[in-house]
Amino acid sequence: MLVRTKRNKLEILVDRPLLRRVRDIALEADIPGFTLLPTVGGGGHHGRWSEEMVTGGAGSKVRFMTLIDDATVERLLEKLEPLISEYSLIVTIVQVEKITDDSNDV
Amino acid sequence: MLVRTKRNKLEILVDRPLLRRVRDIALEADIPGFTLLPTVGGGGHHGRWSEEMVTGGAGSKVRFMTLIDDATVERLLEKLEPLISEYSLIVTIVQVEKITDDSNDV
Amino acid sequence: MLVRTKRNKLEILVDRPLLRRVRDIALEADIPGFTLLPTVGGGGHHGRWSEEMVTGGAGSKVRFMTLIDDATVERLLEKLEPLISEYSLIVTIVQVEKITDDSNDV
Amino acid sequence: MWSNGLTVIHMDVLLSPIILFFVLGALAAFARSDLAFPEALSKALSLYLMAAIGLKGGTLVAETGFTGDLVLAGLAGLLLSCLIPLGAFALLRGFGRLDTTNSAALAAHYGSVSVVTFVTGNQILGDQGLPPAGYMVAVLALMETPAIIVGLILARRGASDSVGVSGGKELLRETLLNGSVVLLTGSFIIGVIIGKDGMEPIAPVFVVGFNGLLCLFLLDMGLLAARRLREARSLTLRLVVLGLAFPVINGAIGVALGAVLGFDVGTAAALGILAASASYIAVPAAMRLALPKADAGLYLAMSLAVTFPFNITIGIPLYTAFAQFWIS
Amino acid sequence: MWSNGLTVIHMDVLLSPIILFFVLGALAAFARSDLAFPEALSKALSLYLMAAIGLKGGTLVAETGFTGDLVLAGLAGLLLSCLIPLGAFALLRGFGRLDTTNSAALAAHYGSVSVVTFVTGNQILGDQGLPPAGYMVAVLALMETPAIIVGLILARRGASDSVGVSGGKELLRETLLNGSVVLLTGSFIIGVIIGKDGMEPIAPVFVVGFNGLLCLFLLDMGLLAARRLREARSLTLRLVVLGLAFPVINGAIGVALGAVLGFDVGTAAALGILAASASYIAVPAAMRLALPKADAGLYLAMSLAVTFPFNITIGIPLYTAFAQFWIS
Amino acid sequence: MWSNGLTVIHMDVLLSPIILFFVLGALAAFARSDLAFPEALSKALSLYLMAAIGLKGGTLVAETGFTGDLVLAGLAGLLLSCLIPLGAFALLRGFGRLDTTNSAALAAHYGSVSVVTFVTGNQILGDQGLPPAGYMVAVLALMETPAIIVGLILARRGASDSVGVSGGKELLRETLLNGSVVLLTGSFIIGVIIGKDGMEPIAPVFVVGFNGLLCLFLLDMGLLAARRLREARSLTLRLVVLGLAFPVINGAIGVALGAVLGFDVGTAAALGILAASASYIAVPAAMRLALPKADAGLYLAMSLAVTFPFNITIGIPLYTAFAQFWIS
Ligand SMILES: Nc1ncnc2c1ncn2[C@@H]1O[C@H](COP(=O)(O)O)[C@@H](O)[C@H]1O
Ligand SMILES: Nc1ncnc2c1ncn2[C@@H]1O[C@H](COP(=O)(O)O)[C@@H](O)[C@H]1O
Ligand SMILES: Nc1ncnc2c1ncn2[C@@H]1O[C@H](COP(=O)(O)O)[C@@H](O)[C@H]1O
Ligand code: NA
Ligand code: NA
Ligand code: NA
Repeated sequence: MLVRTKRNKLEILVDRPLLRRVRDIALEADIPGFTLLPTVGGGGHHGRWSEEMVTGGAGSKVRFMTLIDDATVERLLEKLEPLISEYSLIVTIVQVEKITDDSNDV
Repeated sequence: MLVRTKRNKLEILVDRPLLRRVRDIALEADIPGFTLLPTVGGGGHHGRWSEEMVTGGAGSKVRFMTLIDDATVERLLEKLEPLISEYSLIVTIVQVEKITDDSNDV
Repeated sequence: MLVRTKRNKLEILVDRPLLRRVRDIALEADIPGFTLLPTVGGGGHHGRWSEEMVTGGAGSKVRFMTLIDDATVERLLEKLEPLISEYSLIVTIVQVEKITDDSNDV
Repeated sequence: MWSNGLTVIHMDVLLSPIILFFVLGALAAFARSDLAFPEALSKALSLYLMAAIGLKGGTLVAETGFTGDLVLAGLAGLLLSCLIPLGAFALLRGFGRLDTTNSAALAAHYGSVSVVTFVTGNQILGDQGLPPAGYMVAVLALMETPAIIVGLILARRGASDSVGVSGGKELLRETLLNGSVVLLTGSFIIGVIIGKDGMEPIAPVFVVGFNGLLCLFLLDMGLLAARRLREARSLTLRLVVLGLAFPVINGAIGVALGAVLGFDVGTAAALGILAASASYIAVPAAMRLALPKADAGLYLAMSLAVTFPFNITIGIPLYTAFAQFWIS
Repeated sequence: MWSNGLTVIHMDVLLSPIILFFVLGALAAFARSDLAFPEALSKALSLYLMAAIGLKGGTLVAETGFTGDLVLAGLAGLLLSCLIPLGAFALLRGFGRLDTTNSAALAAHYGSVSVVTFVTGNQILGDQGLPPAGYMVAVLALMETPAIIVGLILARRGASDSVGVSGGKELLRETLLNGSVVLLTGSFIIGVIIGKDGMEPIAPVFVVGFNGLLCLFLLDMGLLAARRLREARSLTLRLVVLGLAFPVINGAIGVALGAVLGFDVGTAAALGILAASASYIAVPAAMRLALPKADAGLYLAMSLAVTFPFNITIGIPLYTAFAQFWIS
Repeated sequence: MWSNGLTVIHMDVLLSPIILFFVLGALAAFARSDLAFPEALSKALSLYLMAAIGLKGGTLVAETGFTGDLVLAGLAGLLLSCLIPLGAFALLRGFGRLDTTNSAALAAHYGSVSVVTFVTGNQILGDQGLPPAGYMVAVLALMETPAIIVGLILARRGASDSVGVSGGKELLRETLLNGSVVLLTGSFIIGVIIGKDGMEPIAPVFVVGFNGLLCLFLLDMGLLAARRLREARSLTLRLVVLGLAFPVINGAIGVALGAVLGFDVGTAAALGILAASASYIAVPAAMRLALPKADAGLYLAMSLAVTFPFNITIGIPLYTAFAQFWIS
């Protein structure tokens, strides 16, 4: 049977060289899972960028996405705060309904 | 003129070998359209994975996204239920505002 | 310290040859930043498509995403209206919470 | 004698690895195999072929020098790419029963050219001892854009249809600086500068590897063409007929023009191939911008899934036979 | 004498650039270097290798003609790919302590074959003056699928486990038309058609470049294998033992069968390599569909991270030594 | 006589296909053409070049053996990569008017090296009969990392700036195991092991194809460099001046050191090229982690869009002329 639960879909736009650190911290905060989503470019206060593998990924970004409950959001943000501040990362949170088979929903 | 309608943005994280089946079932449920979004990796209860074309896509995933109204959500989930259960797929639904030209909104 | 602000996450599904125009118009509307997200295929009233670099990108699409406040949404949609109508673009808007370091939130 | 010659050439060509790989790709896609090239590989092969054919043409011209024939061929190419859309437009409106916008968009495709068709033809002609003149690569680059302008004029005359938001000037700049035009022209000029001697150290990649990489690319083109054909919705029988008739008619006109201008067999055949081929790079992108109400699925299907396979398998030997018949 | 011969061959092979690049990749991944190939490059190299090995086999068969040996080898291959899963299944259930579904899924992998293992073995055998018969490429293609069916029957007998939603027929079609099967078979047929002469113009890409590109691919495979090993959670010591025992047992059986059938050393060794190798393309995709409750991380780790490295480094020279010992 | 020699070499080099393709890329990007390489192709070419140059250096060393010169050159390289950042830092703070963090980040780039600049220089020197010693590839690998540490020390002394969250140890590990360092060193060692004989079967890919693939890669680098220049916001005139002065000064120092140590012309020129070049792979990634407040757009623009084009077109022949003047 399908179960529907309210979850937060939290996304962090991470510079590729930073990815490993973000992931390790997130796993320490006991998230149940994560999915990495690609980007192709962008622009902001610090200028434009586009995916550029040649420069060792220094200028590329990836989105770290995780579906978590409210308590985990707070735990995760607390742990990530130094990284978010230091590297000016952008985090977004959206309310979603998560649907899975009940045997799968841990 | 632009029209704004409330829609559900439904996303399914699908193993690549399964994609054709999910798409065919979704089309049977009469969705008005869909867009496929890439992923680059992830992790969960069943371990880590990352995009790996060499192994025939067995370990890769893709997101099947469709903007649909409430009735279609129910119809679609009903049809997809066996697949979601069998393959432990994760579905998310977000409320969005969809904006298109009125001549385009069918 | 982290600041949380309510923002609109606006996404436009753009044909690749159109991307430059959409971006220029959006920048004219004074958006604070944008991120480009890839797609791999899709289908709708005008048939199926999939990423196909060989045909000069004529058949490929990319998502233009921007996190903006309500006033900017209106300004942006006004400027984009001719393009949305002419090229039958699909725009979606979701309410999100944006979290950044306070020194970064402009 | 002649028809025998044609048959022999034809069978030979159909059994060349280039064509066989194309057929393999098409069969795989029709059978719904999941065989697929990663996008980046298709794009890489297509960039490689343009650089290689540009260099080849350039070094040939470096040897022969700029001759009057070069100018003649250029003018012939321009003429063809301006006139072909007019005829195509009339047939598409009439026999094809298409509306103005779609007819204009398709007409532009047929007035322009397909790099891979030319490259394949050039290879096949060379293998048969009929290498076209090097400057035909410059003609290829020249013929990419003008038909777009003719197509847009045709569409505009059809009143009711508004032409895309983008001003004509910006569109013109984008089309003239389309990646394929720039790479072809640039490599051609580099070829002219470095000449045969300068080519030597880079020949292993750009000359020796050419045939094999073309096989891989055509395998991918077979996959793409057959997939487009399977998914083409708006393709009517009448349009398929036109998609096969256009290359024969335009090819014949191109070869004839080449014969009249006194070109050799290979060069005249190459002009025929250019005339017969339909664009699937520069023109679709421009049409998506300028004529948004035209059906992109339709023009890509006609160009990639009908005309391209015809040219690769039957067209090239046919135009060669025309040239042999009319010139020798 | 014999054991000396083995040692010499072995050291030689371990110091060949192909193997050294594989080791480099594995070391880099173990050291957690960020060295990585873009996906499209890995896929491109893998497509290239299949086309090249297909062509190679085909042109060889074009020369020797279709002989009785070809049919014999095909039957031997089919037999192996049907029987190996039965033995593997029993050992995985018993010694390996796995449940029915996972045992069946893994058994299917060992009954099927690994293209890269075959390609590497073929290259190494050729370098030692023991080139396998060309038709072994056809046997390679033949052996990709049958084990999948055997695996599914084994899984179904295990009652409680439901087999995937997808009907068997659709799954069979998809597996038979798997990209690697189609490309291998197609290139093989093209090779038969064009023969040695037709290969000449495309040989620079498909023959001359083969060894170097195989190095690059094995560098990537080393990265992938070591990463899988590092992240494999459900891999037990018992399973690792089986992942090393299977290739030795199956390899020996394959070589023995080849010897009994009267094949030459290279061809018998190649049959051993096919028997010993485990699939990581067609089978994982099919199992993900048909046996969703099986652990994909496990079967990919066993096939890619245990058996593949063993075969590349130790297995190939070992089966060659078996063949030399039993045949000469 | 000398200045004539320089001019001749220079014109020759500027008209070599390698440089012409670089210029083509730059022109295309300046004209805002949509010509672009897929990321995977750029990455593939860059991996290929590293493997090829590593193998080349290794096989050369396998022939000449490990000599005292190798150790000398290594020490010279280390010295340069530690001292250059100090001078660069002072000039960036003073003349360049940059803050401590950005000066330190940029200084690290100039102390480190650019693989493609070295590869291009190596090729050009070889074409002129002045091949550098094989061990210079090892020096190249050696020089990638030390400047990063010097740069971080410089940044830390600038008190107020906190250095990135990541501990120094983890960062050091990541930098030492950066993909480019691992691939270069690994291929170099493989080259040493297999020697000239072992290279033979893979030479078609790694040696014969080198020049042509370098052309393609430089076409892409031209596109990237010009695009970076167009989008660079924080690039001041003073910084551009430094971006051109650094390579000349460092190049001269490198060549002089080589001359003092008694190296031959090609080897001394190669040391000059290494000193003159600025990193755009290992260092930017490390700086993004360690000095997040430094402007990534700025250091990539300086390295890729100012210094790299200068070195490729003017620098390489200039340092060669220095070496010829001071040594012969
Ligand atoms: N308002 C925004 N909407 C979407 N993406 C943004 C926005 N602001 C910043 N970004 C992304 O974050 C990157 C860094 O932002 P910035 O630090 O402002 O240059 C940009 O290049 C964008 O990819
Ligand atoms: N909470 C989550 N948030 C984001 N992605 C998830 C989450 N849980 C699972 N996934 C994705 O779904 C895949 C399979 O999940 P699992 O079955 O838990 O291993 C993971 O590898 C992730 O890509
Ligand atoms: N309801 C939908 N949900 C998701 N994507 C859609 C939807 N409708 C259209 N699209 C996307 O927009 C493209 C063009 O739509 P259409 O104009 O309906 O063919 C499709 O190919 C899809 O990629
Ligand atoms: Na034409
Ligand atoms: Na096997
Ligand atoms: Na330097």
